Amino acid sequence: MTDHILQMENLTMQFGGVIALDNLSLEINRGEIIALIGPNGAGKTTAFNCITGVYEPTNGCIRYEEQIIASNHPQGKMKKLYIGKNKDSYTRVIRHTPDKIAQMGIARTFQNIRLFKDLTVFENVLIAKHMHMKQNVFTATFRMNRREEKRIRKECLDLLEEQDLLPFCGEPASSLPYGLQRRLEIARALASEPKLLLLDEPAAGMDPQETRSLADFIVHVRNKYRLTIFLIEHHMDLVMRISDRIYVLDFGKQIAQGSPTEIQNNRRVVEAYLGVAEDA
Amino acid sequence: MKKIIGMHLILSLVLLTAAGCSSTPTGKSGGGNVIRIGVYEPSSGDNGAGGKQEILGIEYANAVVNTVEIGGKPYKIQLEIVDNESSTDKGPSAASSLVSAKCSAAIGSYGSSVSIAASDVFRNAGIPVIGPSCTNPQVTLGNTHYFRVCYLDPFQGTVLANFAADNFQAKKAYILTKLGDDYSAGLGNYFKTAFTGMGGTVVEENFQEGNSDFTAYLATATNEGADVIFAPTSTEAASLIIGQAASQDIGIPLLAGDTWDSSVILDAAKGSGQKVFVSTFFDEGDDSAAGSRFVTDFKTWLSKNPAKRNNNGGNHIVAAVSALGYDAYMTAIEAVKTAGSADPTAVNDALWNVKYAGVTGDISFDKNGDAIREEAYIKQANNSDGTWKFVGIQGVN
Amino acid sequence: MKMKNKIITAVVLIMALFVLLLALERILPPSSMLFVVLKKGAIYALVAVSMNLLNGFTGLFSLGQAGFMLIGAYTYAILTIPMEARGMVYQYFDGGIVPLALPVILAIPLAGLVTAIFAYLIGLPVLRLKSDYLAIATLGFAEIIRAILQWDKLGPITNGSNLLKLYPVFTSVIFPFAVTGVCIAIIVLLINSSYGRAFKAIREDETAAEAMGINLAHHKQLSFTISSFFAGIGGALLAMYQTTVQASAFRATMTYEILLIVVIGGIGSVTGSCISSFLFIACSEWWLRFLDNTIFIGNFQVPLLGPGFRKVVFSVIVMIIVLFYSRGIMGTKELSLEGLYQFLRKRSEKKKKGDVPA
Amino acid sequence: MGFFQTNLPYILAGISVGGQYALIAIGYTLVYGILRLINFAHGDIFMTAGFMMVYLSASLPLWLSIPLVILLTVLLGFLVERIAYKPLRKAPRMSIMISAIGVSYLIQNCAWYVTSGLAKQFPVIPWISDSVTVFSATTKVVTILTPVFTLGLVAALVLLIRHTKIGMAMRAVSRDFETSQLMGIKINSVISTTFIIGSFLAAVGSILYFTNYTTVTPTAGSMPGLKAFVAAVFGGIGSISGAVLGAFLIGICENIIKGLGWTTFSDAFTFALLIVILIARPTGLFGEKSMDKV
Repeated sequence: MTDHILQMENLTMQFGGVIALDNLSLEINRGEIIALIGPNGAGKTTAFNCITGVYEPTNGCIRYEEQIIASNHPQGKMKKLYIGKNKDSYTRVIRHTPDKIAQMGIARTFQNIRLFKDLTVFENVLIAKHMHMKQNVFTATFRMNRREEKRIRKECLDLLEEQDLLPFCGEPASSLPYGLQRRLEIARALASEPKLLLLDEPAAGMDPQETRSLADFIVHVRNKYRLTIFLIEHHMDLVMRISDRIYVLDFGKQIAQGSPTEIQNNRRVVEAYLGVAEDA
Repeated sequence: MKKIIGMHLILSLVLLTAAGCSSTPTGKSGGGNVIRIGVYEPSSGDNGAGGKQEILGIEYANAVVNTVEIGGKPYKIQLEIVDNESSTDKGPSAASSLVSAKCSAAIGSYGSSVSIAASDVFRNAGIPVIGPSCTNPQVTLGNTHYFRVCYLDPFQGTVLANFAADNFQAKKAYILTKLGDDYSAGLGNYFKTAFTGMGGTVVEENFQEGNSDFTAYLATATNEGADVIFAPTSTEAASLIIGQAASQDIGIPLLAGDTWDSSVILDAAKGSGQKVFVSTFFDEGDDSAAGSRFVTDFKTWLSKNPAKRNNNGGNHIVAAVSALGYDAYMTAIEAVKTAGSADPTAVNDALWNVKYAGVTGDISFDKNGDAIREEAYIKQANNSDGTWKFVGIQGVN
Repeated sequence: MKMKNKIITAVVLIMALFVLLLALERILPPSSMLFVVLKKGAIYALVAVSMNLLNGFTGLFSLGQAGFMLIGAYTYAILTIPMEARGMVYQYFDGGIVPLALPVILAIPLAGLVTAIFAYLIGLPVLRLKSDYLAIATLGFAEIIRAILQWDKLGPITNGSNLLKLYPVFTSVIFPFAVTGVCIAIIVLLINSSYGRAFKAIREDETAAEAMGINLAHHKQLSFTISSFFAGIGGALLAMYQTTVQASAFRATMTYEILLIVVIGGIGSVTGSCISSFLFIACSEWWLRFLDNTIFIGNFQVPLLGPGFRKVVFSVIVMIIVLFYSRGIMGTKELSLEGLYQFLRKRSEKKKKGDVPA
Repeated sequence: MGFFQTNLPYILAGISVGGQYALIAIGYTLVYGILRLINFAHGDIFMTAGFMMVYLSASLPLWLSIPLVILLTVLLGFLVERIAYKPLRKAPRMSIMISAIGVSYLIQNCAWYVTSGLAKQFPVIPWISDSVTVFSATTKVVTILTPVFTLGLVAALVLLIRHTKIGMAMRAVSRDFETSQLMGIKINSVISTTFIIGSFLAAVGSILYFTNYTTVTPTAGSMPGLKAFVAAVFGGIGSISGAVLGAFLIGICENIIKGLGWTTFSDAFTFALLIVILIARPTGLFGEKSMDKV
């Protein structure tokens, strides 16, 4: 039996009359690196937003470690507007806020880097530890959590050292060069001790050299922290090099899935996507 | 760079301090003997208009008598005027600045709330205060440093209730007061007590600070079939009430207390059909020798000073509060003379026994520090020529 | 060792401050305007810092400060008016219905607590709103609080719209400084704790903060309630300073003033708020007062001076700061011993090199 | 009929004041639609128009002073935007709002200084200040005139926005600030136009308002300003018809509440209404939902 860490089932996301995700189903096994690719506007980030609780899907459900973390069916006005499939298959409504999802062990990075710009590099990483600390506002204010605080500081320093970010520890995050900002965002996500890491275009704006080292880094992280990684990416060499499996989206629909070789040889994918965006 | 700018900013502020320090005790330059009288009055805010007229009376009095002899030496009397902004939260600081200017006595304030708010500041500094027109009993009650030259609200409320019953055979009165205004609430309350005591009924409503739409209130008064409307409010609200009453043509006489004795009211009532009656401390048409001389001389003084006339609302009508301001100042000087000292405590002690024939009547203080008064003037606004018409002197039945 | 040194220096400095205050009280006459500035400045510093916690550190633009101060001030006043004075204060309400008078030491934290409870309840619906909507809704709540406290039907408790007075007050500068000092110290500790970091994360980017597992609703509520707690204490102190308190004085203008203090000091700087509140109060109550009086130099009357001119000058200064020094005195930086030391050292080093003209 | 008889004065007053709020509310809603700024100074511009009328009419005939007041108010609105808001266009939203509060503070204090804090009588404008009797209630002509006038102006404004080039530019800018800038729309002139229209309507509203409530004080603008803003939010900020509807509703409700004897809460009601609408429907009655892109 395979060990699914994440399952999406008939997930549909409809904004007004526009369908952004159309009946998407996918499975991710523990320890895999899975890529989600597709042309711009195919709905990749929307899928991420559904998983992390930023959006509430219109229909379908998402399971994380066999537990439903999001489930919905068309309600209210949407009942009339809904043009997707499986309209009546789901009856439960389950909704978690993004912070709850993060606490369950799903961390993410953002397409357009969202660091805490005016805070220091160190603080950026420390913040990710906040949710795991055993404390309340009183013990924290009156420093009764000193041991806890010491521990997380040590952990964060170690993490920064590993990422070669230690020299920038006290600098504001916005002062880092672009590549390091990306790395800091991943470090921050790692600091939240996730089991599943979602990376939204981690190689955007990087040159081939940087992209290659990023690929190595992703594999390294996966092995070291025993993570599952789900990533959106346009750099095909990176995707092909590290992914175990690839899902391809077009207009919200899944058009193919399989190993990198299978995808490379899939005619529909080539037609819909690869031919156009190869040079990206 | 930013830091340097910041430093400069701080530096310039420090320099300002120096400027401020050197200019606050303005009297030092004279070098001679100076006695300071603090004037704690609003020149802005809701009571700004009335406060300014009160200051005018005090300034005029200072122009008339500006020296006093203490121990054989002439002392120049200097006024220290601060603006309490008609606000109970700015008042105490304003009062403190008078205290730090080393005033021997203070006069103020128009508006009972601000007077009460500053009372403790003056008491802690041991400075006696004379209230010209703050009519709420709480101003002087329970302390020994606050005096006043006017009558009190319970008296005024009763007088007006009597007037309403005597002149209009009123059975039902509509009372409109302002929220958070001790003067307004207090006077309304005393009117109500007196009026219901005589068998009348009342309808009470109040309005918020800054309200400018009174049409709804006036409509209620009409609907309730009130015989008179009693509206002890500030002059700002007053002119709105009169204007809107006139445009609705409600035909119910408006009654109010001393605050309405102001040219603002005359302007508002002029040219309309609205009847407006006020009780007051002083009437311009007063035929006593002291009163009429005050009126003529005050008017001459005003016409010589266009800026002062502007503070009087741009005309020569003598407001009762100006007369009270004048009397308060004269009483303070009288006390200084009796005490023979500029020491606030001595002045305070002397005030208890002061007897002074003022333009608003003879002044001496009872055990609370209130001037003993038995009568109030009732005036009516003349709708055609914008002057006050003396109606009569009303006592308590 | 270094940490220990820092603590020792801080303690010594605080002691020195209090000794200085005590000395000032001995030397200067009690009527000196300096004390007015120190007392009111200290109170405003507390309120400004509490507002900064919300606006500067959590990024919630709330304009409810005056309303919360009002609750604190009223709670304090109502609970501490001595029994024998109640008849006089509640003259229209037969002495009111509050059957007890608490000691000051109890009433002040209670004032904060009651305010915090109200803030918690208000926060439930309001904190879901974004930036300017939040601002206007909190402003609205402040107005509603004011209306309720002035309501005649509540007169036996709140004395309707009339003044509350005769409650215990302070005379020494030490008292407001001590209370403010303790409160600000707690706020600073909070800001530097893990929760403080979470607040700052929310300020920087709500979406990212949420993705890092920070519960927005909970943390916003926390910041709002804590800020209001201290605003309530500030209100209680203000009531003590004023010796009388009346709901009608706690208007939106008061919130604006506090907001301007925060802006002048630098949004996100505790020391900035403290410095600017003393400067603000000193300017508005003391240094600029001379502008309200006509001054003659010889026979020449200085033009423009007159009643109200002070406020014009003052608001022009405020506008200049808002427009041209929008980061305020301190920006988001803090004035610290270390920073000061380093700043001075750098200067003296430069001086040695002859860079800085003496 | 009895109910109608007793409540007519309140309803009349409500409709009248609602019309005046509406004219102010449009200024808020337009500015907010484009700059996402609550222009706290708008109420004070309204107040300043009142004072200008007082001072100008003292020396000039009415037919000259009314257009002059409108012109000067428009100029003031324009200058406020240029001096206090334009330099902050790139600054965080909080700073520009603080600047608005600062301007409001400045205008009020200037008004205080110039008038020395005294209330001024608004000049009597012939005909519209006359009394008329509607059914059994006596009121001023202006009460009846205000809603008519308001609706006329609003209709003209809607036509302007729908059918002129500048109107199209305004719609584009309120839809998407950055993109329309990229499309070559002169953002600054659009913003200035918005402030000019807003101030113009505020000036007209001011003349109508103060003809009814004859006294001008330095703080006379703040309450109507806030209420008009609430009206704008209520109707869905950015929507002109929403603002007008909200203004009439608030005007009528607050007068009826006064009529019921709950006067202490007439202002509080406005804010309670605001909070309820914000929570139930954060975008107001006619507002459009917007979604943050993540």
